[in-house]
Amino acid sequence: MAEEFEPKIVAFLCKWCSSAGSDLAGVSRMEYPPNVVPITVMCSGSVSPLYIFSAFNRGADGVLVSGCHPGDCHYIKGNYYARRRIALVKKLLEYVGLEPERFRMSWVSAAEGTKYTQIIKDFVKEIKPLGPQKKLRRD
Amino acid sequence: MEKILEKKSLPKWLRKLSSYKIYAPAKEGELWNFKLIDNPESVQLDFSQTALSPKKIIFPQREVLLEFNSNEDGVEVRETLPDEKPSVIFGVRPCDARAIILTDKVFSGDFEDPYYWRRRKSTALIGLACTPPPSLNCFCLSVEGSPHSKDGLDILMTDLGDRYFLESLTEKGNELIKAGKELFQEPKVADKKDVEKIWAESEKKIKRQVKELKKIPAKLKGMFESPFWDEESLSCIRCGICTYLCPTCHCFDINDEILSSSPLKGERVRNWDNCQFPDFTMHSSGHNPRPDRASRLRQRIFHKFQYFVERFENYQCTGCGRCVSKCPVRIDIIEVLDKVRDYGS
Amino acid sequence: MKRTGVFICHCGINIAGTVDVKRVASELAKQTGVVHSEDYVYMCSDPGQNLIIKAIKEKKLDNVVVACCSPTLHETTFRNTSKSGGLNSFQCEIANIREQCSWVHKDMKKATEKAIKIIKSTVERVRRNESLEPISIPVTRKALVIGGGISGIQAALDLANSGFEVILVERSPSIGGHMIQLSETFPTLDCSQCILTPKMVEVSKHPKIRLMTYSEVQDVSGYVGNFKVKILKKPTYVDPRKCNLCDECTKVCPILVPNEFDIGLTGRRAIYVPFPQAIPASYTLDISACPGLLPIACGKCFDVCEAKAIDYDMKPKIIEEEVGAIIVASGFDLYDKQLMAEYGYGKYADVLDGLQFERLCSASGPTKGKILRPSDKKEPKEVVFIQCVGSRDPELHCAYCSKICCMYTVKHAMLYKHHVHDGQAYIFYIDIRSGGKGYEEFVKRAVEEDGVLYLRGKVSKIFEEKGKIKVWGVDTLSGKDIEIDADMVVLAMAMRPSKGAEELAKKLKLAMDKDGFLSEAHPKLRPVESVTSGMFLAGAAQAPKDIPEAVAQASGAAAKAITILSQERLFHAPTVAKVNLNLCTGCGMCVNVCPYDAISLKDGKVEVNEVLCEGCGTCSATCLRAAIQVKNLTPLQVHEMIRASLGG
Amino acid sequence: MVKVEELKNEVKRILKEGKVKYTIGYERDTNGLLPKPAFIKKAEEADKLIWDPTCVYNLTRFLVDEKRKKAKEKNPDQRPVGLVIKGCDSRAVVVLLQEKFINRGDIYLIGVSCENTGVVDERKLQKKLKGKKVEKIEFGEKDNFIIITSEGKVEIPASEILAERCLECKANFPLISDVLLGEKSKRKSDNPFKSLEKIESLSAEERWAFWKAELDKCIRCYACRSVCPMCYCDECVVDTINFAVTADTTAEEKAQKIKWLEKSPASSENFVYHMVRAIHLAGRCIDCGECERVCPLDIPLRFLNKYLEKQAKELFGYEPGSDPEQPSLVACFKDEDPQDFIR
Repeated sequence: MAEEFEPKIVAFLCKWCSSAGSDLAGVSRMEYPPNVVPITVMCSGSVSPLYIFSAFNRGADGVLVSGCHPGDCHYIKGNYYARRRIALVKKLLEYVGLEPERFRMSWVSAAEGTKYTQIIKDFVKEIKPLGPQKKLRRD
Repeated sequence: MEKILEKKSLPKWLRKLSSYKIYAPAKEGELWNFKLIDNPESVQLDFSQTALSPKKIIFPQREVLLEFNSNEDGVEVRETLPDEKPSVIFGVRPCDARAIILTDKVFSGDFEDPYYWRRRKSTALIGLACTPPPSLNCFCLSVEGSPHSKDGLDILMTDLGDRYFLESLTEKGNELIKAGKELFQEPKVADKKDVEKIWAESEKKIKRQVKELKKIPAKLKGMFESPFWDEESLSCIRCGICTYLCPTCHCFDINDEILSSSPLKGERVRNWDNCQFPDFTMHSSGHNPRPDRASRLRQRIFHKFQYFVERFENYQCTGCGRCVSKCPVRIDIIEVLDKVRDYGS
Repeated sequence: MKRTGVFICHCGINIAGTVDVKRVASELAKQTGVVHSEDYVYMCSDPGQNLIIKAIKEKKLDNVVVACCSPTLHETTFRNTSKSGGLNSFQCEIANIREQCSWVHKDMKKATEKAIKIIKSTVERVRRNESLEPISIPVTRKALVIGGGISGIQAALDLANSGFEVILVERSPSIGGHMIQLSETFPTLDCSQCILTPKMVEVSKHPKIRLMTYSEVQDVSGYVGNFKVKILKKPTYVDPRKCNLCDECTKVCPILVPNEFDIGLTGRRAIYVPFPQAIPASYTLDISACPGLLPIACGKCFDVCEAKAIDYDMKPKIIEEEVGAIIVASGFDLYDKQLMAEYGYGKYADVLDGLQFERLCSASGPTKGKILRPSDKKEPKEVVFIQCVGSRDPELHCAYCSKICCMYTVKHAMLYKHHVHDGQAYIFYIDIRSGGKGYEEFVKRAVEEDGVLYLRGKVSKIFEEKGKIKVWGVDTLSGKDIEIDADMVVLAMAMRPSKGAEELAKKLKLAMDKDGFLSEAHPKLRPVESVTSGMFLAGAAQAPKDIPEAVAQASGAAAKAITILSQERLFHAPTVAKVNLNLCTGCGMCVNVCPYDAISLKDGKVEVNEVLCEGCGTCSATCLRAAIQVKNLTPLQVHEMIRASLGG
Repeated sequence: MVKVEELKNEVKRILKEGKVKYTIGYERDTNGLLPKPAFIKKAEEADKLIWDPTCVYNLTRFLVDEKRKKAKEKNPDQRPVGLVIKGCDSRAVVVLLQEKFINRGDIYLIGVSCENTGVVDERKLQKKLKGKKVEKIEFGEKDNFIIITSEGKVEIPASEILAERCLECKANFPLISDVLLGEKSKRKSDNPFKSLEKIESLSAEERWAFWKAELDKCIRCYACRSVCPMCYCDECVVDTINFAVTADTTAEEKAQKIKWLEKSPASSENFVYHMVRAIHLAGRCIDCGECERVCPLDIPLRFLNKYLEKQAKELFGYEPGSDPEQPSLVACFKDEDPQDFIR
C-alpha cells in the first residue's frame, strides 16, 4: 500500500526566541513530527516575502514563520515589522487560492518549548489532509 | 485542387481529421488565441486577429532541449524531442503563414534545428483569407504580402458567407481534403468570380501602408549612428510586446533549470527572449553593447529591414500590425519606417 | 568550488540514538562541494576537535560544518577549533541535529532524513560565508552618572575608586536625593543624613569625579564605548568661588516660596542654600521666584553682597563630554498629591505624606525633631498611617506595589511613639510585606514594644471635624466599621519615576515599562543593563527599591560599566548589514525600520554604521531592491538553504 | 472643464520662460484617435498637445527614464521636467516623492481634472461601438462622453466605457500640482474596492482556478513591470543577469544573482513573478491601472494590486499616495496592528 503523505515544511525561526524555544523543546525531550526543517534567521523581521514564495515554489507543503512575542523582540521591534509584512503575504497567498492552512505565523518565546511542539503537531496535522502542495510548486 | 465546403460541414470535416492534433482560434474573454481543439463543434472562424500568432505552436515559448541527472556513474543526459503526431492549424492568417516561411529560413541553413523542424514538418497550415482585414493596422500589402497570400499555406480558405472556397496548395493539403472528400463540392465559375471580387475588396480595405519600402534597407545603412533613434525611442518602456507578439521574431535564450542540486537533476530549456529587454545583450563584464532604448529600437528595425534583407532577401515583417496595435506607448513601426524614408530629405 | 568538511557528532547516544550518523556521513559525502565527511562520538572532546583540525589541514578545507547540539552551546568552541585549524572562524557553522532533531523524534529513518536536510542546508550556507574579523572600537574610559541620589553617588564613587573619571550630573542644586530628607532609616533606625553626608563630601572632594549640579543631560548620541553627551548647566547667578556664605543675601531677599527640602512645611528665599549640608555648599538664585533678575525690580541681594558673588548676567552653559558608559539613576518622586484628594491631601494641613513626616521627625527639620501638627503646632495624640496610597490600585492609580511603604510606615509609627510616648499610632494596611534582613523583626518590635495598632482594611473617608481629622474605615478582619478622631494622618504615597524621567529616557533611547520605570535588558539575568548596550540602570529609576537595594544595584551597575571602561577596545560582531550601492535608490525604508538608527542617508544612498548595527536583517527584508543584506545570512544563502531543506 | 488651449498656453509659457527643460504630455497617435506620450521641447510644438478622455497613460513613468538619463550625463540640465498629470498620476508622484526617487523641484506639475468622469477603457470602447470608427471623444457636460464617429455624434454615459479604475477613483483631480486646470470635481466612488467583490466571493479553489487560468496566459513580456512608475528598480527579481555592474563589481558579487524564478513562463514561475510584484507594490500601487491596460493577454493584474491596497486600508489604515511625508506601508507599524492570524 502507498506510504502516508508526509508534508515537507520549512520553518523560519528567529534565533533568540523561537529557535531557542525549539531548543528547549529538545532539552525537555518533547516529541513532535519530523516534517519540519528549521532555518534559523536572526529575526522574524528579516524574513522576506521572497523566502516564503520561494519555499512554496520549491515544493514546500507548508511554511512557518515564528518570532518573539510583541515587546520581546531581541531587536526591540523587528517582529512588529514582520507582523505587518507577513500579514500581507498571508492575505496574498490566500487570495490567489492557496489553502490558508499551508502558511502560518506564530509567536514562540525561548520559554515556550511546549507551545512550539504543539504548533508543529497541529501544523502537520492540518496539512496532511490537504495532500501535496502542487499549486505553486515548480515541476 | 479547389473545393467548396458548406460552413455547417466544417465540424464534420474536422472529425475526419481525428488522426491530427487540431489547433484553431478560440475566444477567451475578448481575446482570440490558437488552442488545441477537442470539440470540433466549438470551432468558429469568424475571428479577427489572434493575440499571438501560430508561431507559438511550431516554436513554443518554452522548449525542453534535454534532461540531465547525476547517478552512480556520473551525469546522464537525455535528448527530448517533440512528438511527431501530425497537427493541423486552422484559420492561419496569410501574414502569419508568411512569417513561418521566414522563420523556416532562420532554423535551417548550416544547422537544421531538430526541435523546430519536427513540429514544422508534421504541421499543416490551413489559411483563412482576410475578408475584411482583421486589424486597423494591417499593412501586409506594403511588405510583399496580401490578405489572401498563399505563401506557406497548405490550404487557403476564403469565406463566401455560407460556404468556404478552398484551394489546396500542397500535397499535405490534398490529403487533408481527401480525408473528408464526400463533404466537398467542386466550385462553380461564379464562386471563383466571387472570390476574386472579395479579395479585391479586402485589399482596398487595407488603409495602412509604407510607401517605397524598397528604399528603406539602403537608407537604413547610413542611419546607424543617427540621433533619429533617440527621438523615436523616447517613449519606449523596454517591454517585450512588439517582439513576443511578432510572428517573425524568433530569438531565444537557453537556460539550465535545476530541480535538485544534489543529486543533480534538471532540464536544459529554450525560452523566447527578445532584443528589447536590457538583459538581452548584457555581458557579465557589465558592458552592454545595446545599452539604451535607442539602440534597441534601432536593432529591431535594422534586423527586420536591413540585416534580414541582406541575408535572406526578405523583409522580416509580414505586416500583421500586432506591434502597432499592442505597443503600450503606440510606437508605430509604419510611422517609423516612413520617417526613415524621408529622413534628411 | 569551495571545499567543505562535514563533522557529525554522535553526542554519545544523544544524537546517534535516533539519527543514523553513519548514513548521514555517507549521504553528505555525496553533496557537491563536500570533500570530507566523518562522524565521531564526541566532536567537542579534544580528540574530536583534533579530527577537525587535522581534516582542515590535510583536505585543505575552505569551510566546516559541525552537526551537533545547538549553536548556543558549542558554536564558539568549534569556531575556535576551525581557527586553530587555520580557517577564519566565520568559515564554521553549526547544524543543530540534537535539540532540533534527535531529541524530539523517535523514528530513526525520518530523523535521519531530517538531519541530512539540516546539514545540507548548513553546507549551502557556510559555502557562501565571508571571512570576517570582529569590528573593534576604541573606548572612551570615562563614565557619566545621571542623578545625584544615593544610587548615583554610590555608582560614581565605585567607578571613581576604580580609577575611572566620572561626570555626576544632578538636576537640583545639591546632591543627596531623597535619602538626605529622611530622618532615620529602617530597620536599624540610624540617622540617614549621618550616613549619607560623608559620601556626599567624598564625591565633592574626589579628584576623579566632576560634579555638575543644577545641570541636565540635554542630548546623547554615539554608541557603547563612545557616547557624546551635551549637558546643560543652568545658571545659579552666584559665583561659588567668590561667595563666602555670609548669608546676607537671604536676609534681604523679600521673596518667600515653599521649601522643596521640607516639602513645603517651611519656606525659603528666592536666593538660597537648599539645606545646611548641601553639596556643593553654595547659593542658588531661583529665577522662577526672583522678581525678574532686574536690579530695578529688586536687586537687594546684589547690593548687600560684599563678595560681589552675585552675577545677574550669568548664562546657561552647554558642556559637551565624551564618555564610554552611562549609568542612569534618575530616582523617584512621590505620587502626585493632587490625585489623592480623596484622602484630603493638600486640603487639610495635618494630612501629610511620608517624606513630610520624615522632615517632622528630623532633627534638622522644621520642628527641630519635635512632632507637631503643621496646623496648630500641637503634639498629635492620635496618628493614623495609611499604606498603599496610590499603590496596588489598578483601577484608579498604580497597579504595582511600591515595596518600601510597609517598612517606612512601621518606622514612622515607631518614631512617633518614641517622640510621643502617650500617643497612639494606627496603621491601615492591605497586608504587610516585610521581606528583608531584619524587617519582619522590626515590624514585630513596633507592635509588641510600641503598641502600634494595625488595622487591616481600606480607609473609606477622611474629613475634618472640630479640629480633628475623622478617619472612617473598615477592619476587614473583624468586619467592624472603624472611626478614628485623628490629630494627624500620614499617607504612604506610591513611588513614581521622577518627573522628567520619560523625557530623559527618550534622549537616551531607553525603553520604559508600562509604569514609566526604565526597562532592564532581562528581568532575571540582566537586571542592571538597559536595552541599549553601554547604558546601565541604578536605583528607583528602574523600580521601587529601598536604600540597600538601590546601593547594591548602583554598585552592580558600576561593575558592569567597568567591564566596558576597563577595555582598551570593544569588539562587535561583524555580521552586520552591507549595502550594495549599485542597487540602492535611497528610498530610506531601511532607515525607517532600523531599530538601532544604524542606517543613514548620504547623498542619495544609504550607509550602515557597523558599530551600531546588530545584524537583525529587518532592513534586508524591507528593501525592495535587495540592496542591503546581512553578512553571512544573505538572501542568496537563505535561498540555497530553502532549496536544500526541501531536499532539492 | 479643462480647455486644451489653457494647457497648450501653459506649456508654451513654461518653455518660453525656460522654467522647464521639456514637458511630457499627450498627443494623437497615427491612427488619429488614441493618444501617445508627447515630449515637448519647444514652445511651438505645444500645439500638438491634447487632453481628452482617451488620455489614459500615467506619464509619471517617464520620470524614471529622465532620472536614469540625468544620472548618466556629465553636467545635466538641472531644470525641472514639465508633466501633465491626472488625479491618479498625482498619487504616483506622491509615492515617488515619499521614496525620495524624485525631488519636488525636479518636476513642474500641470494638473488636469478628469471632470466628473475619467478616462476611457479602449477595450470597452471598441466593444461598445463595434465596427464604427471613432474619430474623437470629448468630456460631456454631465457625467457623459461625446463620441464623434464616422456616422456622426453620440452621447453615452461615461460609466459605460470608463476604465475600471476610474469607476473606483478616490479623487479624480490631482492632489498636488503647480497649476491645476479644470475644477476639483466632487465625484468620489462610494466603494473603491467594489470590483474585487466578484473574486473575493469565490471559494479558495475557485480563486485558484481563476488566477491559474489568468496567469497561465502570461508570456512574461514584462510590459506590466515596464509601464509601472513604481517598478523603477535598476535590477528586477526576474532579470537573468546583474545590471548594476560597475568596474569594481567583483566576480563574487556577480555570482550573487539569485534565481528566485525561472525564465520559463510555467504556472509556478508566473505566480512567483506576479506575487512578488504585487507584494512589492503593496502600499505603493496607486491604481493607475497601466499594468492591466498594457497587458497583451488581458490579464486582470489590477485585481492583484487592488486587493493588497484594500488590505493595507483595512488592516493598517494605510492609503498609498496620500502623503509624501508618511513612511512606506512596510517601513512602519502600529502596536495595535492586527495579529489574529498569528497562532
